[in-house]
Parts: sequence; C-alpha cells; structure tokens
Amino acid sequence: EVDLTGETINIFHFGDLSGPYAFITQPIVSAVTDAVSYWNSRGGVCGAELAQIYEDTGGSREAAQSAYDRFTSTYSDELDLLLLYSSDDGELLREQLAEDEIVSYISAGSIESLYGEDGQTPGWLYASNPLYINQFGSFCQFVAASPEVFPDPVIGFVTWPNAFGRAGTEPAAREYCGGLGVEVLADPQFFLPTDTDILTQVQNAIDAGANIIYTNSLATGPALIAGTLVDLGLEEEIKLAGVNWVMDTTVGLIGQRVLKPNGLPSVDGMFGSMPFLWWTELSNPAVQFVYQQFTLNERGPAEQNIAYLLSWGVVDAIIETTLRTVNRMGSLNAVTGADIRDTVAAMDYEVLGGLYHQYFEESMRDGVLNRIAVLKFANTTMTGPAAGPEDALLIDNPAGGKLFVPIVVPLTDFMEVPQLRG
Amino acid sequence: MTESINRNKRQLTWALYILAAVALLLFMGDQLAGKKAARIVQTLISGVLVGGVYGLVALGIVVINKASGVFNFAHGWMMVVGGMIFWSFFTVSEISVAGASLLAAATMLMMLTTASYRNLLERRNLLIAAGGTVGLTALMTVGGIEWRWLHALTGTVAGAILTGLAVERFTIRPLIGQPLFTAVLMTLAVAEVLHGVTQIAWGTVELDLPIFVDPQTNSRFKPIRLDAFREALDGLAIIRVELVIAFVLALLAFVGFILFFRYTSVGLAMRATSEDQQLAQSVGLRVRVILAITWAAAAFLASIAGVLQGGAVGLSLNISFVALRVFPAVLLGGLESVTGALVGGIIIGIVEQFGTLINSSQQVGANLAPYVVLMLVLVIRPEGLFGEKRIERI
Amino acid sequence: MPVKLHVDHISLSFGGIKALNNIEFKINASEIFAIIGPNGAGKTSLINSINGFYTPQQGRIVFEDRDISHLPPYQRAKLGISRTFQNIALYTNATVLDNLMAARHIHMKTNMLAGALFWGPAQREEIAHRRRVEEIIEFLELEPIRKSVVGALSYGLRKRVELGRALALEPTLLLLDEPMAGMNVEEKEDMARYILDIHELQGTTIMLIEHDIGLVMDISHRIAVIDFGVKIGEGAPAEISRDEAVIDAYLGEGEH
Amino acid sequence: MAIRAKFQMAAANQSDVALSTTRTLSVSNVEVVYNSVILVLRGITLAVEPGKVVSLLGPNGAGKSTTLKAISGLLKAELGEVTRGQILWGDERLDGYAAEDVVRKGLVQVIEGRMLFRHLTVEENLRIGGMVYLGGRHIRDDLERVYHYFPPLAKLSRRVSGYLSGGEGQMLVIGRAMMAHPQILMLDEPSLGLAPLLVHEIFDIIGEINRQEGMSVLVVEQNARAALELADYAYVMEDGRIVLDGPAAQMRENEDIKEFYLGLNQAGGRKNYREVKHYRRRKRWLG
Amino acid sequence: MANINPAGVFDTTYEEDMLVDRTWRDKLWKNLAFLALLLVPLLSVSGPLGLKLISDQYVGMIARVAIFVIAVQGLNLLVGYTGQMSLGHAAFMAIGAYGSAILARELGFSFWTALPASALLTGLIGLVFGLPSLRVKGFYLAMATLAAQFIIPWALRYPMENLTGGARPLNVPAPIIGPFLSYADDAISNGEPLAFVAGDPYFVDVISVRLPAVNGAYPTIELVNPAGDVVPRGDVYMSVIEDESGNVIGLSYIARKAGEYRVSVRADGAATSFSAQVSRGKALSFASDIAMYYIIVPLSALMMYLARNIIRTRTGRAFISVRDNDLAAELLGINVFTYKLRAFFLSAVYAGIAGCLLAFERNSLALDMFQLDTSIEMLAMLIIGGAGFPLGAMFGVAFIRLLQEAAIPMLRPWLTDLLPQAFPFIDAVNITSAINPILFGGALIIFLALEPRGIAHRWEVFKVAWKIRPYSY
Ligand SMILES: Nc1ncnc2c1ncn2[C@@H]1O[C@H](COP(=O)(O)OP(=O)(O)OP(=O)(O)O)[C@@H](O)[C@H]1O
Ligand SMILES: Nc1ncnc2c1ncn2[C@@H]1O[C@H](COP(=O)(O)OP(=O)(O)OP(=O)(O)O)[C@@H](O)[C@H]1O
Ligand SMILES: [Mg+2]
Ligand SMILES: [Mg+2]
Repeated sequence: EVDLTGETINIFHFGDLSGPYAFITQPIVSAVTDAVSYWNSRGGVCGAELAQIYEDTGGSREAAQSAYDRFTSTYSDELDLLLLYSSDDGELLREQLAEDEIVSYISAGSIESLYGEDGQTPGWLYASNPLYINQFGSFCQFVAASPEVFPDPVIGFVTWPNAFGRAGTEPAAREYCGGLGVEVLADPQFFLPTDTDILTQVQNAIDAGANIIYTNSLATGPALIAGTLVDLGLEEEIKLAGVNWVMDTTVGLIGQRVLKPNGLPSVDGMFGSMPFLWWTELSNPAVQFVYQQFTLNERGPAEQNIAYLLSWGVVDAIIETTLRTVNRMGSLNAVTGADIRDTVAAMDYEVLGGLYHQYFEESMRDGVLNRIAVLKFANTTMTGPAAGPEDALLIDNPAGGKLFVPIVVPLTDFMEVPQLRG
Repeated sequence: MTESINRNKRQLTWALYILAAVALLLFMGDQLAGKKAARIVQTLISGVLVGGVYGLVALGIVVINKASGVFNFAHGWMMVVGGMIFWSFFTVSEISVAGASLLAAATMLMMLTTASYRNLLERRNLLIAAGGTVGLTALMTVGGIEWRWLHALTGTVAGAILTGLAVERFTIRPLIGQPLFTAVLMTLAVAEVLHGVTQIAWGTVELDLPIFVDPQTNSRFKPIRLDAFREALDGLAIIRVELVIAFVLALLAFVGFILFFRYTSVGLAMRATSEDQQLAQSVGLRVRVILAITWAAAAFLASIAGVLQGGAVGLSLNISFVALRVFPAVLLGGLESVTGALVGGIIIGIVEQFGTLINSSQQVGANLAPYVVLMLVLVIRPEGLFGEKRIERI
Repeated sequence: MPVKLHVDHISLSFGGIKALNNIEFKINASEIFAIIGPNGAGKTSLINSINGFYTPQQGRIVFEDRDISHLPPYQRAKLGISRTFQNIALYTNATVLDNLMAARHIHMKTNMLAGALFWGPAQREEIAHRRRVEEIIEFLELEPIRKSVVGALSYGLRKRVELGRALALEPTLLLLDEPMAGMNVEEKEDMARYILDIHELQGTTIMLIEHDIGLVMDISHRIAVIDFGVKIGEGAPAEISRDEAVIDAYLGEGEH
Repeated sequence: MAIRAKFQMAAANQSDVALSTTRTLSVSNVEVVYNSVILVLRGITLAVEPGKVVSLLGPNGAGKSTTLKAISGLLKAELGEVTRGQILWGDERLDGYAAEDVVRKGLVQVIEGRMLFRHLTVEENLRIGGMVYLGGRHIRDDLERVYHYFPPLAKLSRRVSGYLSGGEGQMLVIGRAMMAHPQILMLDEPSLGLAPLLVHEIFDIIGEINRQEGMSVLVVEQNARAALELADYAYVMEDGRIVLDGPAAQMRENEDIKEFYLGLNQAGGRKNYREVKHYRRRKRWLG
Repeated sequence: MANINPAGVFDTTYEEDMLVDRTWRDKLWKNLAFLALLLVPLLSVSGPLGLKLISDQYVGMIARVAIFVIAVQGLNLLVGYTGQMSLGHAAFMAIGAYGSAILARELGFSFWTALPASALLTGLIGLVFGLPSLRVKGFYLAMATLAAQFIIPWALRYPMENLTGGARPLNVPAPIIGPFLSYADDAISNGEPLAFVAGDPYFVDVISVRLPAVNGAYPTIELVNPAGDVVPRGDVYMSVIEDESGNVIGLSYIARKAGEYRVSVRADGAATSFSAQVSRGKALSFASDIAMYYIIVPLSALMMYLARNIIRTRTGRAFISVRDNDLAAELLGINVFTYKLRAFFLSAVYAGIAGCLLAFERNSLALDMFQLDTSIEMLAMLIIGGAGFPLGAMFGVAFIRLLQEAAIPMLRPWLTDLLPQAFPFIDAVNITSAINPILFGGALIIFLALEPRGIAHRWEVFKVAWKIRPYSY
C-alpha cells in the first residue's frame, strides 16, 4: 500500500443542517467529526490526515447550488468524492456531478436523483440504501409472504407530500405489488409535519379499504398515525409500516405518549425496512465499534439515530474507495473522479466490516439488500421484545415518569429488493 | 334615506356571503354525499379544535399588528422559543439556580429599562428589580419535579417577556418612524436569529413535551369516544382531549385580550401607535413602552401556542411553520380584530379539514382550500370579516 | 354667457350625516366663483361631488351641457376638470417636476412599450410636455425646487406645487380648495395674482373655496355661501358682504 | 361671547391643576441638516420667556416648522438632525430626548398638516392627547374643557376623525394638544383652514389660557395680524435665519412687516388683492 | 433629495436634462462596470482563454444575481413604484420557468421563442392575480397574492402533473442558435443506428432526421447516449420538422453533453423497410455556464434599462401617482385600476423572464425552487436594496447574495473552529448549524437598523454629497 504521509484526505459534504430536516441529518456532522478525529488520533489513514469540509444549506436549493459551486471552484483538484444528504440536492446536482466527474455518496435517494428523469440514465450518485420505492416493493414481498399476519392486504399511503414522502407512491410500485396479490390504493393521503390532527387522512385511507398503512415520514409522522389508530381503537386491525427512517429511535420515543389498550406504546409492532444493521445488533463488530465511539464521544441519545450510524459507514466507504483508487493510480494527486467511479463500480465491500454491504452495478447505483424489521420495546432482561408492560424494561425519564426502550427486531434476512424504478 | 342605502348595502353583502356559502356547500355536498355522517361530524370537530389553536397563533400576530401595523413573520419562531423554554423547565428535574436567576435578572433588567436606561439610576427601581429577581428565581426553582408546572409557567412567562422585550428593544425600536416594510422585513431577520438561538440552545432534535398526559400512566389522555352516537352517526367519532384543552386555553386567552382591549386605555394607545408612530410620539404616547408591552404580550401568546402545539405533536423546529398556515386565518378575520383572529382560525381549521376530507391526495386541505376561501372573502370584504375599514377621504 | 357647470340640486349624505342638501348653482364660463361657509359646511364635499370622488344620492352634475354624474373621476379629469386638495394630496415621494409631468398624463400618448424603449416619438413627446410643464413652473416661480422631492417641501410650497399640478392638466374648470391656507399676506398676494392670471390669460373657469374673506371679495365675480350643507346665499361680493344671514353664520362681527 | 364665558367657567374649575411654568425655552445657534446634506436652519437663536406668547413669522420654506420640530424632537423620523447649537428648557438640555419625552416635559407641539389618528373617533383622539397628563386621570374634565372651546367637536365626538372636514380637523388637533396641559404650547399655523369666526376664537382662547394658566406659547402663524395682536414678542425668519425680532408692539409698526405680513398699504388700509402688481417690490432682509 | 448636477455642469436642453447619466463620467463608469461584468467568465478558471484569474464560482453567482435582479426589478415596479404588495412572485417565476420548459419540451419551442411566450403567459396570469387589487389593499393584498403563491404551485403539481412531472424534477434543454453549417447528408434504414459526436461545449453537432411515413404512421426516433441509454427528451434540444401541411416529418436533436451518440429510427411493427434522411450541422450551444452567462447578464442589463425608461416616462409616473396617492391620481385623470393591473402584468412579465432564464440556466426544475420563502426573500432583497429606487433591485440582490454566498461561507469555517472552543458547554453541532441563520439574521438586523431605507437611499445621499464636495452641506 502507498504511503500517504503528509497528505490530506478531505471528506466533502453539505446538506440541511439548520432547515426542516436538520433533526435527522445533523448527526452526520457529529459522526464525520468523530470519525475524523478517531482516524487522526491513530496517525491517519496510511499516514494521510483526514479532514472534513462541509456547508450548511438549510435545505434550500439556491444554497446547495452555491455551496456546490464554491466547492468545485475552490477544491477543483481535490474534490472527486462528495457526500450528500438529501434527494433534493441529488436531483439538483445529478447532471452537474456528471459534467464535473464527481462521484457522490448519498444514504438514500429518489429515482430522479440516482437515475434521472427516465429512471435509467447513468449518473454519478451512489446510494447505500435501496431506493424508497424498492424498499416498498420489498415490504410488499414480505406482506405477500405472510398471509397469516396480513390477510387480504390492502395498503394505503398516509405520508408527507414532499419528494421523500411520496417516493414509493409511483404506479410501478402499485403494479408490482398488485402482481403479488397485495393491493395498493391509488391515492396517497398527504399530511404535513405541522398537522396536529390527521384523523381525516387516516380515516380516508381506511374508508378506501386500507388495512395496512404505509408511511414515508419521520419523527412525529409515524407516531401521529399510530396514535390516531389507537384513538380509533383500530390498532389491531390496521397494521402500520414505513421506510427505514421510521425505525429510528426518535420515533420509538415520541411514539410512546400513546399506549395501546394492552399497555405497550402505539408504535409497538410497526414494520419497516432495515437495510443495514441497527444499534441493537451489538453482536456485530461494526455496530459494537460505532456504539463504542458513540459513548466515547459522549453523544446524546438524540444522536443515536440512523444518520450517525450510517455516517460512520459512509466515512469508511469513502476512505476505502480513496485508498483503493490511490493504490491503483499510484498517488493521491493522480486520482480523478473517473478513477473513483471505476473503483466504486467494481467495489464489493462490507462497510465497516458488516454495517451494510456496498455493491453497485452500472445499472444499479442504490443498495440491493434489504430486510424487513419491526419496532418493538425491550423486555426487562434486554434479551428481546416485551410481550406486555409487565415485562417491559422501563427506565427513568429525566422528565419524570418512565420510558420504554425501543428496539428493532429483524423479521427477515437480507434479501434482494425488487427493481421498481421502471 | 341613507340609512336605507346602507341597509341595502349590508343586505347585499350578506346575500353575497350566503351565496358563496351555498355554492361552497353545493360543491362540497356533492363531494360529501358518499361520506358517512360520522366522518362529517368528525371532520367538523377536528376543524373547530384545530382552528382554536390557529386562532391563538393568529391572535399573537393580530396583537402586534394592532399596535405597530407590522405583520410579524417571526411569530412562528417565537412559538418555538416559548415552547422550548417551557420544555426546559418542565422536563428538567434539577433546575440550575444560576440559570434561573440569570433569566430572572435579565427579564427584570429589560423590564426596568424599557422606558429609558435612566431608570437604572434610581435606587428604588434597583431594589424592585432585585426583589423581582429573587422572587422569580424562587418560583422557578422551588421544590422538586412535582412543582414542574409552576416552574415551567413562571419560566415561560419570564422567558417570553424577555424574548418580546429583547426583540422590541434591539430590532423594532430603532425603526420607530421608519417605513413599515422595513419593520416587516426586520421581523424576518428576527425569525432567522431566533431560529439560530433555538438551535444553539436546544438543538434540532424532536422533543417530547408531555403536558397532555395522564399522571398515572404517563400516556396521553384517552380521547372521548362518542360511542353513544355510534348508531346515529353510522360510525365512530372521537374528540381528542388535548385539543379540547388547547381550545379552552385559547378561548381564555381570547376573553382576556378582549377584556384588556375594552377596559384599558392601552388598547387605544396601541391603535394610535399603529396608525402613525411619529404622530403618536408627538402627542406624548410612549411608543417604545407600548411596543414593548405588545411584543411581550405577543411573545407570551406565542409561547402558549408553542406549548400547546408542542404538547399535541411534539416540539420541533417545524412548529414555526404553523404560523405560515395561520396567515389566511389572520387575514380572513381581519388584521386588527381579536374576535376576527378566533373566527378566522376556526374557519380556516374547518376549511382545511374538509378540504382534506374531500381530497387529501392532492393536498386540497392545506394548500388550496384556505387560500381559495381567503380570496373569496377578501373580494367580498376587502378588510376581512372583522377588520377595520380603510378610511378614504381626500 | 354659456354655463360651464351646473350643479343641479344635489344632496349627499354619509350614513345620517347630511353633508349637502339640495344644492343648486350655475357657474358661467370664465368666471371666478367662490364658495364660502363655516367649517364642516360641505364645501369640500361639493368639490368632491363635482369631481366624482363622491356620488351624490340625488341631483346631477352638468358640465358643458353634459350630464357627467355617472362618469368615473378620471374621465371627468379628461373632460377638463382639475382641482387642488385642501389636505395636500401630492405624490409625496416624487419630485415637483414628476408631479407636474404626472398630471400631463391625460395629454400624453406614449404607451408602456414605447416608453420602455424611449426612442423617437416617446422622447419627443416627453420633451414637448416637459416644455409645457416648464412654462407652468416658470409661471408659478417654482424653478428653484423643480427637482426637489415634494415630501421635503414646506407646507406653503406644497400648496403652490398643487396649483401647478392642477394647471398641468390644462383644465377648463379649475376647482381650488383653500389654495392660500398657510400663506402670509405677501404669498397670498402672489397666489391671487396667479389665479387672476390664469383666469385672464387662459379664460379658465375657476371655482374657489377660501376662508380669507378679504381675498374672496376682491377677486371673485360671484360668491355662494353654504352652511350645514344648505346654500344660504349667492351673489356678487358686495351683496354677500351685506347679507345678514351670511354675517351671522360665517363672518361674525369682527371682520367687517 | 358665549363660548368665551363658558371657557372662563371651565378655566376657573381647572385652577387646581394650572401649570404655570417658570422655565424659559431658549434656542441658541441651532443648525439643522436634513438627510445629512440639506442645511435648513443656519443658526437660529430665540427665547420664550415663561408665560409669554412669542410668534414666529416668515415666508414659506423659511424653516419655521423645522424650528418647532427641532425643539420637540420630531426631526429624527424625517431624517433631520440638529448639528450645532443647543436647546434649553430652563437649564435642561432638550436635544437628544425622544419626542415623547419632550411632550412629557410639558412641551407640546401641534404639527402642521392636521395630523389625526384617522381611524379613531374624535373623542378617542382627544383622550389620547390627555393620556400624558397625570396618567389620564383628568380626562373627563379635560374633554369637557375642550368641548367648551370647540362646541362643534362635542357634536362630532363619536365621528371617525378621518372623515372630518379640514376645519373640524384643525379644531381637533388644537384641542388634542390642550388635553395635555402643556407648559409651553407650540402651535404650527393654528388658524389654517379655519373660518374667520373661529380664527378669532382660537386666538382669544390661546390668549386666555396664557393669561389664566401662565402657559407659554410659541406660535408659528401666517395670519400675522392675529399673531402680532396676541404675542408679546415676535421673530421673523427667512431662509433659515432670524432676520428681525422685537416686541410685538414694535413689530406692528415696522414698515416692512406692515407691507408684507399685514398687507397694509401706505395709508394703513388693507390692500386690494386685485391691485397687486405683477412686478412689485420684494423685500428680503438677507443681503 | 435634490437632484444636483456637479458644479460646472449645466443643462442647456431638455434632452440633456432628461439623461440618466448626465456627465460623461457617469456614462463611462456605467459602461466600464458592464464591460467588467462581461469579462468575468473570460477571465475565469474554466474560461476559454484559460486565464484562471477569477474563481468559477463567481460566474454562476453573478448569473444567479443577474436572474434575480430581473425578478426583483419586476417586484420593484409593482411594490416599489406602484405600491402594491406581492407575496406571490416566486410563483410567477414558476410559471415562467415551467411555461418555457413545457413549451420547449412538448411543443419544440426554442429558447428564443419560449422566452417571450412564457413571459407573456406569466404576465397574463399575473393580471388575474392582480384583479383583487381593485378592492384589496396593503397587507390584505399581500395575502391575496399569497394565495397565488399557493394556488399556482398547487396547480402545477397536481392538475398539471403530466406536463410538469409534479413534484419530480423536470429537465430543460439548453438554448442553441442554429443549426447552421450543414455539412453532411446520410440515410439510415429501419432500426439502423447512426453515430454522431457532440464535442465542443460551444459548437455542438446537430442532426436532423426526415422521416417518410410508413403505413401512414411515422417511425419513432431514439437517441442513445454514450452509455447506451435512451436519452430522455429534456436532455436534448429537439425541434420538430414539419412539412408544408404541418405534419411532423422529422426531429432535430442536439445532445447537451459531449460524447458519441447514436440515433436509431424504428417503425414499430412495420414490415416495410424504409430509409430516413439525416442531415448534420453545427449549432451554437449555450449549454455551458459561461455561454448562459452571456445570455443572462446582457438580458438582465437590458431589462434594467427598460425598467429605468418605463419609470421615467408616462407609465412610470402613473405608477408612482398610484403609489403615493391613489385617490388623487384617480381624480387627476389616471385610471388607477388599469394601472394597477398594468403593474401586475409588467411585474409578472419580469418574473416570467427570470423564471425562464432560471430554467434554462439550471437545466433542471423543481417546484420547491419557487416556494414562499423565495417570494419573501425577494421582498427582502428589494427592501434592503431600496424599494422605489431604480437601482434598488440590483443593490438588494447583490447584497443578499454576497452575504449568503461569499461573506457567510468565508466566516463560517473560522467560526466553526472558534466558537466551540469559546463555548465548550454548548454542543458543537448545535453551534455549527446555528451559524448560518444567526449570521444572516444578525447581518440583516444590523443593516436594517442602520439603513432602514435601503442601500439605494444611502447611494443617493452619497451621490449628492459627492457632487457638492468639498462642502458638506
Ligand atoms: N366621507 C365622509 N364620511 C363621513 N362624513 C363626511 C365625509 N366627508 C365629509 N363628511 C362630513 O361632512 C361635513 C362636510 O365636510 P366638508 O369637508 O365638505 O366641509 P368643508 O365645508 O369643506 O369644511 P372646511 O372648511 O372645514 O374644510 C363634515 O361634517 C364632515 O365631517
Ligand atoms: N424632510 C425634509 N427633508 C429635506 N428637506 C426638508 C425636509 N423638511 C423640510 N425641508 C426643507 O426645509 C426648509 C424649511 O421647511 P419648513 O417646513 O421648516 O418651512 P416653514 O417655514 O414651516 O414653511 P411653511 O410656512 O411653508 O410651512 C424647506 O426648504 C424645505 O424644503
Ligand atoms: Mg373643506
Ligand atoms: Mg411650516
């Protein structure tokens, strides 16, 4: 391996750190910061120092564009690999990345950001998670395979109206699921993060025949739907599911303001995708490692979320990609975006030793593996999910009262997702 | 004779209203025909209850407008700040005496210097301030977590007053007598700064504000289920208790403000100030003090709204966007009218909910219906339902 | 003498307040016709009705034998009725020159597109009208403040600018609402001179509201007196100054 | 006259709150600049002795209103500022105080141009004027007083002031200023737009208050005859400077004042406006 | 403020007096400034001269400033000059942007025809939303236009989804001039591919395919990019070739990016073999940032010039009359209502042009580029710059953009290092994410408190002070 002493590997990233999605994306900065200092305290990567260069766009496209321009003109030589957070930025920059030959890692993207308007065109963005629509397809597979849990399944979308929220509501998904015997209602029911009452949306979906509600929303979104179902006394009849983000810790915490008649929080039993390992899977060394770093850096519980976990993985992927390319090209200076792209395309890599699997093909630049999991609450021994409030682990809430401890229980193994971007 | 002309005019206006309402009903009736009675009743209940909170938010905007003619774009962020302060006192078991006394002292200092910094020179004033600081600190810190309502309420009041006064002092006061637009823009700048302050102090994570909870189970109040009417309604309708509480609190705030404006001369002074700040100064009105009072009051209202909203869905920075959704309510009711704020809020609440009922896959409820209704009302009544008529005399 | 304006028994009220009650009079062409009356008598309302700002509930306004009662105000201005305002209503943030040029509006033809390009005809028209406006500026001795923003002028100067703006419309009927308020004797003399000149040189018919009785008596041909919306007298200055009712209601014993 | 009799009664009732002042208002060498570039006052010096009536005369644009605004602190909002000189109220410096504080010190200005709170009723306008005085405790009596001075206002008390006629509005602004019980009342053209009958009344009333309550008055007025009759002392301003001053009685005899401010001809009679020549002698004191 | 000529400059004719730039110095400065702007891309790092004097980021930044100057100048005409409020300007821009994109994508309009067409369309829609101004005033009017801000994007997103792609991004082809320089003619038969190379960023290959009708139907044409994928329509400039009777007989393609493309023509299910005629040529393309710059900046200057003329002639004076005193204006011969509508129309036309430019500059459109915050931000730019001043729009946009894109990013890294050390008790992430809002809001507050009437006002004062120097008054 080449010696990079005296060199600096920059990790470039920008995204919404102060806007409406900051609450989920902010821990990315924390994770990258922690990872950088971790490596540097160990003498760097092959002698090269790590550094991060980032910008806050506040979620605005104008700001993202200007941040991109600034990056590309200030670091025109070094910038070959960029970490993005949001599908919106991906959509905005797709063409420009191709023009400037810059590879971009993104945790999950919309079809348009990864594959362009036609859903096929190659680009320079690579997502570690499967496309949201593919996640939905994989959920349909799961539904179709478990008729005892989901008899006569009809899925209705109750979701946010933005690009993220409506990803998965495409006709292709409906067609695919229909083929599996799972009906998907044509009209999604939209609600906004500021809505205090979404009875109307939920009931609309139920009136239209839904017995499974699927949501692409985060934080209060899934909790609000779950609470509404309990209020209506339908928590048993109607199942709740969503994208990978609904499995996040915040959802588990916010969702316990409403208890089901059986005494467990309303979001108990919510299904979701889990295309990577989760905080609770401590048997895995990758998770162990991140957890250790998390505690070492005294990160608060709010940051124990998907973004923090995945960002450690992405940093590892960035380092690995860079090293492989450098090894091929001989020196850091010689590396171009196209070289990076060649590396990425040929990479078959267990990120961080198993957090998730990175493997792309020319026609597939998003994650291919997914598994379905369910949100549960830990039992007193922390060995598995609690069956009821009696055997649930309750910890002291600093704000008074007790808290259930959310855990994610995988229900399936990693399987290939169907390709629905069609 | 003129009386009769006026009456005719009024009748005409009413006729137009009724016509518009009938048209709306006909349109909706068609859309609603297939729905069960329970759904319609439920939508109405939701609309009214949600509208109560909208009304409360609208009230804060109206109060500022009444005193300064400024449309406050920072209201949403004042809601967030208020809610977060409440959260800090409500959920933290060990309140730091140093922090609390700092807050109390800052608040007292701001109150003392509202009219003029010269007030600091008098010993009596300093004593009052010191006493106030000690008292407030005591209220914020006495006892343990079981006193949290007291802590939170005092803390929020102090925090709101401080926020309101600081906003007025450092951003609005320098603009007395300057173009109104500039002041409106200033509120936008204030919104940005409050946004930053919230992020520094509380981060961006969603917070849980357990105020509408059953102390026994620590879970949210169970909704009232109208099981008794199940047959009649052909289905179940429920009433969410936390929204009812919020609604009642909103009503109380309204009654308070209506009385305040009716029985104190401050209301009159506010109206004068909003019309012409320079003129108000020239007749000796303490424009600075009046503005300070209003901003403090508005910040307080914003805090209540923030706490209620935060209690109902959880506290996040997104709450600031509620204020945007309330704009049509403010205008519908009339920019200067306290009653209008409530009525506007409720109407917008109902309109949103029915819009959602009819078609939520195209976001008719949140993005279309309120604005269409607003346009209709403004064309019939340019000053909103209860607003002040513009005086045109040459 | 042809009748320029016939105010034909108009009544105007505002929700119970009777501002004008069955007012009738005729103004002959090329006449200086004054209206006097105590405060709140309805003088300004009368001008507003002639000009179209108020629509009287009863009666007609006949201008040059044409009933204009139902024309919108801007069309009445096009017919040649122009005015000044008691509570100065200039375009405060524009210069004196622009105020006057804005009043040339009805005489200009340049449309938005031609104006945007500012070529050929548009520029020529602009210059032609500028020339006309400069004549007015010279006539009213506004040269030094030509390019001052109106908002920065003193009260008295604004009054003069208002007169200039009214003249820039080249009216055949000029309605003046207390044009000399806030001026000292010397300045009033100037204003009187301007008004007389306008009348003499252009034959403009002038309707004048003014509280300075001396001035009114001196320069007007005929005077109408209104009180509480009712006309209580009309006639030549000499007759009016002897009229008992007028003295009681308006002049008081001090003045004459 | 009836109004005056009533007023005297009212004034007698008010004697317990009379505010005769002992302070002198003195303006020395004041220079005012608008927009940081337009010099308007070029060093004004004048004084209002306690209990005296002083009138300030001068042609349009001389800077009379600016002088009043400089005293009352209203310049700031018009982007004007006092760049030199000082304004003393007794021995207290006034410059630097906000307008509202100046009012609270007893200096009340009636701004020219009939500035009303147009959306408020007549009575509400008056109430607002009275708020500064003793926290508004005397409002009821004071309303009575103003209605006595201006009977038309009593009838209009519930009217929205924006619809008032010009003269009615003028009564209202003066009444509003009186509500504040000023120690020194600064009037900017009080007779503007008032019918002749009322002009006399107003000046009589001002004179009465001045005598009864010892209130000083600084009046800017174009009706020089009325102003000089009332005043003890008069200043003439031109182009931002004081060009002539003296006791009112003396001023009345000044030939130039006679011609340009009183409109008297050589014989002492009133000139006819029709006879004003096109080219006539223009008097300016400036060199 | 008095308009003062420098000492020694006298107007002898009205023409002279009416000039915007009275002295040759004024004129020289203005022209030099414009020239300097035109030089920026040439001197930039990726400029064709390879001079590398100016960072590339400024090319994009100036272009964006220039686009927003147009939109904000439109707003200035409405808000600053006519005194009508609008909170719907971003939505008007959306109409210009989507209108031109749809015209180009669906109807084969070129940029040059789509620009005026979409501007006109925006103007007409602006007119509709200006109707309430007949009765509604002030903030109420602002809110009536707020309705536009919600209703227009709603309409674009839902009812018109099949044209606009709804919430999905929409690709827009780059503008070209040409094709000219035809140099070859080929023929290809059923299904057979033909390669062509789009290379140079400024002069691109254009191919036109003329099709014979096969069994009454026209064959389909596909353009396949270097990676072997079919290029969607938005990615290429595509114009329709029609015969005399208006039938589509062919399409002409220009790929936006360099590379070897293949064209194939297929007649679905047609057994008949046929051959289509292909001609190739060169066209001037504006796909690159630098080329777009030379459309945007001069157009922006032109729009400023036109606005300047409008406000100093009849229409503009009528606008000002309406703003300063609508009642008096009506009484003095100005039909206030129609002038309000004209202002709405004009202002929307400006917004439409800006929107169209934005669409073609970005190549990709999304509805969330045109949300309420953009409308509000434009108002902020206007007020900061000075509403009702000819240069207000320019100052305002430049100020805000420089603050956001240059000043804050410059301070930011420094503060992200410094602040967490200074305040160790605050979470560093919280500090870094609060920097942008606090710096931006704080700068606005300080600015507004110091100069409430906008930069242009200060500029005017400065000009007077400069002209009367060395005297201060
Ligand atoms: N738009 C209106 N609404 C209500 N009342 C009005 C309106 N316009 C005028 N008035 C009332 O009508 C009466 C006549 O007013 P007007 O302005 O015509 O009086 P004026 O003769 O011009 O008096 P002045 O000499 O004081 O200007 C006044 O009492 C006034 O208050
Ligand atoms: N806000 C302002 N900005 C710039 N110049 C001003 C401003 N206000 C007044 N001026 C100028 O100052 C001078 C004096 O004005 P001022 O209003 O004091 O005159 P005045 O003596 O009261 O006249 P009048 O009798 O007409 O009321 C005038 O030339 C005027 O143009
Ligand atoms: Mg009048
Ligand atoms: Mg004056």
